[in-house]
Amino acid sequence: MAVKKLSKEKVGEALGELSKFRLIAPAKSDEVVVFKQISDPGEAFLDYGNSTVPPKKFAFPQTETLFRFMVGSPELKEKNVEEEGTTVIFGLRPCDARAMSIVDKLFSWDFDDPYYLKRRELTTLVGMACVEPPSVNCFCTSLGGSPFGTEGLDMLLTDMGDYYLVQPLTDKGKKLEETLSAHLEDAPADDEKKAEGMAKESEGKIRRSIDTEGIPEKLPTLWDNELWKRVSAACLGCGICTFLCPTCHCFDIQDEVDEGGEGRRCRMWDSCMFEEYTLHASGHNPRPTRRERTRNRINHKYSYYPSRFEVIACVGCGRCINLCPVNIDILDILDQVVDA
Amino acid sequence: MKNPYIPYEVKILDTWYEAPGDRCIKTFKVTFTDEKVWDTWNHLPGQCAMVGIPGVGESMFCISSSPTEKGYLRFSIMKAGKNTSALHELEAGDTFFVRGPLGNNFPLEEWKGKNVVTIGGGIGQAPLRPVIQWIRDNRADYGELELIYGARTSADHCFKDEFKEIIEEGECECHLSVDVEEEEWPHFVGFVPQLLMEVAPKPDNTIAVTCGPPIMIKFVLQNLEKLGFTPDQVYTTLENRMKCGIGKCGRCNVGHLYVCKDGPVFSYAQLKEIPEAFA
Amino acid sequence: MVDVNKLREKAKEVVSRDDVRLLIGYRPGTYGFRARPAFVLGPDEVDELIFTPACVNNLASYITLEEKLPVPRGEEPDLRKVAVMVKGCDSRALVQQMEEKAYDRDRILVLGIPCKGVVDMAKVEARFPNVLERGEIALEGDKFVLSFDGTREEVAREELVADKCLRCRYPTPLVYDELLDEAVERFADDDYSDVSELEKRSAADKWAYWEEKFSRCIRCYSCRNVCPMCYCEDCVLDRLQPQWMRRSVDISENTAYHISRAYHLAGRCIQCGECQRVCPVDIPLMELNRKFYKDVEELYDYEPGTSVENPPLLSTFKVDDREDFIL
Amino acid sequence: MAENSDFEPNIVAFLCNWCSYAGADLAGTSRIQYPSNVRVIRVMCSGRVNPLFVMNALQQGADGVLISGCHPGDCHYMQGNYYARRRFNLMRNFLEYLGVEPQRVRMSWVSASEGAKWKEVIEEVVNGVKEVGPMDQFKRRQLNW
Repeated sequence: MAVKKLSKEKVGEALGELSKFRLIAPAKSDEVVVFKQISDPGEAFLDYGNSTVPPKKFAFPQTETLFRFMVGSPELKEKNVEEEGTTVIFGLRPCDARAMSIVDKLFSWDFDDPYYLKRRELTTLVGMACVEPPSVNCFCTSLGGSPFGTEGLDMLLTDMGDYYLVQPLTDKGKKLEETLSAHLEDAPADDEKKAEGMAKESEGKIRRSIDTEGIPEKLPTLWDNELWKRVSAACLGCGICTFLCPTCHCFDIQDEVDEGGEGRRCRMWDSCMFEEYTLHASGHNPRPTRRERTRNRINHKYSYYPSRFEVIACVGCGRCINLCPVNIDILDILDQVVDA
Repeated sequence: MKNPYIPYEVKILDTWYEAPGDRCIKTFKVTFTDEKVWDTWNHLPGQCAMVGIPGVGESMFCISSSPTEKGYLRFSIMKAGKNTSALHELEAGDTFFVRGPLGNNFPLEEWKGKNVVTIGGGIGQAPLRPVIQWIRDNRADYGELELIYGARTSADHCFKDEFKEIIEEGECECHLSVDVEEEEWPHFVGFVPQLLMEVAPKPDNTIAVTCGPPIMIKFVLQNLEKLGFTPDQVYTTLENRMKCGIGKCGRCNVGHLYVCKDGPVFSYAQLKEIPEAFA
Repeated sequence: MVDVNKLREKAKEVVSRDDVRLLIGYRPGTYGFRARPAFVLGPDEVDELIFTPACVNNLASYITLEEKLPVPRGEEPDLRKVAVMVKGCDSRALVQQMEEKAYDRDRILVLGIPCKGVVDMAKVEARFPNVLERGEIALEGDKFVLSFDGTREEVAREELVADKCLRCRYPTPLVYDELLDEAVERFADDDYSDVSELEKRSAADKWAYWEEKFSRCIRCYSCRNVCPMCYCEDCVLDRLQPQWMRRSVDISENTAYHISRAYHLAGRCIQCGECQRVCPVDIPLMELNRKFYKDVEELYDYEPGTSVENPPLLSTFKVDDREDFIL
Repeated sequence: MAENSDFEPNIVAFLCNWCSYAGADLAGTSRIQYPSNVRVIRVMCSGRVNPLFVMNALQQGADGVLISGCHPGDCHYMQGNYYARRRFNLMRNFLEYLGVEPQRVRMSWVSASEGAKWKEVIEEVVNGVKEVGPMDQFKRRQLNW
């Protein structure tokens, strides 16, 4: 079967076709690019760098009900994720898709997380290759990713100018290609080759890097190193680096009860940079300062996670560097780890 | 597979206070409202459960009864925060919710034929109680059992009646202490690590299990080393703030280990490698 | 512009003093035009200190941010001064903190930097994207001069300057032990035109405007944490008993959060603009703070962070305060 | 917002113990009829009313909020109502700035002897809220899930 293309003129039609599913695409809220559910294809904004908030929230929502209850009643009504229906996340970046495949390991480790896994099963990821690295702080190539990376994706689109090259990568992707078949045309024969060349070129444009070799083993040996005090001194303890990280997956569980006793137990993103994150009811806090919290963040990503799941929990999207209010730079920290 | 976030309802059969004060300790003896849950419920000494009330929250507690005690579970809970305060309001006949069993257990199979000494402080006796009970109920499988336990005052001692019973029956050595001198106290006065040195259990073919406040554990571990215990002969349990209890939510880690999933039971040999374990 | 050599010399002198524990200043960032806070503990560390229009952070926040850990038995608490570099706007945070008796004046040593405006880093990065190697920004006359990758660009000041600087009433610090440069005369004023314009809209319009903004909020609390005036040890947002603010993120809770945050700054916000600068989803938080700022000035003739002697606005009253709105 | 004649608003009123609560009580014992849309929460002083209370009431389904205290100079605690006045004025302006109609958040002075004034105040508040309709800006909405 010939490789297909989606002409830019037909993107609207194609998105219209896909809106029979829960369709998630990048869109603008004022000047901020966010992934959101769209009903009108015109809302989609595909000519973007990367979104501020990663699309992980459509697999792992910032706030999610686990079950509902009436206070005092023994009956617990479990959330049925199936009701959310088939979801297509359209136009996400390869790093964010790869991040989901990394987080999958955690949610399917030992205990299966039924909410996350069901949602992932129902979701098809349509990636948009980075013809240009979206940010000066991209470093995906250092972590095994690529601007044209396919890990975690079901389909990859590549911007070829007037049209997108459409490459299905999995069964889900092939199914989606069939769904879209009326809007696709045959792509020029040498396009796949051309795309490979573009990938190389884009990789060459990635300017930041870190050699991760040996870091997971080295980090635990630097436990009491004075570098942690130094790199965390400016930290404000906010949640930017973790909430905007596509691989950060920590959550809190809280109960919320409304007037009349109707309540829900829900989970919401939590951040290891918050003071209350590890605070015991006794008042004791095993990570009392920003030093311990920063150390834990780096260790979790670059040492604990790989020691359990054989992959570093960072995809090099650069969000934490771009958006840190005080320019705490994970690559700067890792450089210091390497030098220590 | 069952959704691991959905708890079971339990009914309180009986409840009583172990220790008084602002941070009083209350024991709950409960059974599942749905008797059928017992068919699938298997826990071992050392394992934990998330205990809570929908609308208030959940927190992790060790199951302080041994599986050899049939027909009920026990939890001994100190009043500290929002959830524990709400639990303390409950009386016999009331219900709450339990999710588990979670975490690992004391390797009691491996300990067969060995002597066991437990060293507890305050509410730290709660995870040791199922170990003691298990050994008492499988007496022939184990060697000597020796108990060391202390709390601030005699009123703060948990499981007073059971200690009394053990002492009266004389089935094992039992050493008690209080931190400060009080009238008519027949036992040791001083901190648990001191009592441990006083008792000086022999390390040969012996497992030491300790649980209590972090500062006590720290000195107990040092003293056990002085007594000649090797790190793999010493076990303890850790605790941390937990939310999911199944190794997802991320907060309870000490180093690369999740207390909720890889713990709460750790050998000192494991923990020695992890500086965060005693933070 | 502050002479960097003079700044480093002064810093060296300050951190060498026996009664100074730490100096908080600025150093070059890790990429592009960024600058970042520097924490200088000894005289050998002063050589990286800078001050340029890229030094946007309000360092006053760090005085109250540092965790107070229990002092180990047998040790004395370290009561030495913290030295801090402040621009005009930042200095008002110090004034307001001291007005609220957050700490005593002798706990800090203030190095004042008269300032003619800092850049809005977002504008700089939009104009010169993809600058990775360290670039420099200087203000020369009414132009910012940007040098990077061997090139030199001049841009009119208005194009890159932070919005707050265009309304700056206090370019020279209001509190200092030493001024590192000559005082700068007031060059701008605030007419609150942005606030007035929004005030004029209909209720439905206003809500539509804010709903869009608040619905983006991810509640990372960076606006709270960066704020020099948000230094409560126990924040109402983190409390569980009673839990005024739910952790779940939806339009209702987000609005409640933003009302609380802004209201807690009523009569306290000193217009440093840090909250809006750090917001990753570009919520115009200053438009909220400035509404209070404007009202406070108009109704109570009070300007936060201008005099240590003033009692905090909401802990005082006048018998003849306005009450035409009361039934 | 369309005027809705069937709309019966929920008003939460925070009344100070010493004046307004007694005033409302007097209205009752004097058999003065006033709209039954008000749910009263007694506080010791209008100065006790944290702006969070107002916000929380609006979140939990109140269509309007009234804070009522002693007349200036009559505060049982000497100054509580003066502080409340400042706080409330800023709160009210701010909510209006966000798009919450000013009719929804009101403040009044009602003394222990002003049963008749209490009725007037309530009528004014209820009519004001009726004019602007149900509060739907940031009321907690239970999402489907």
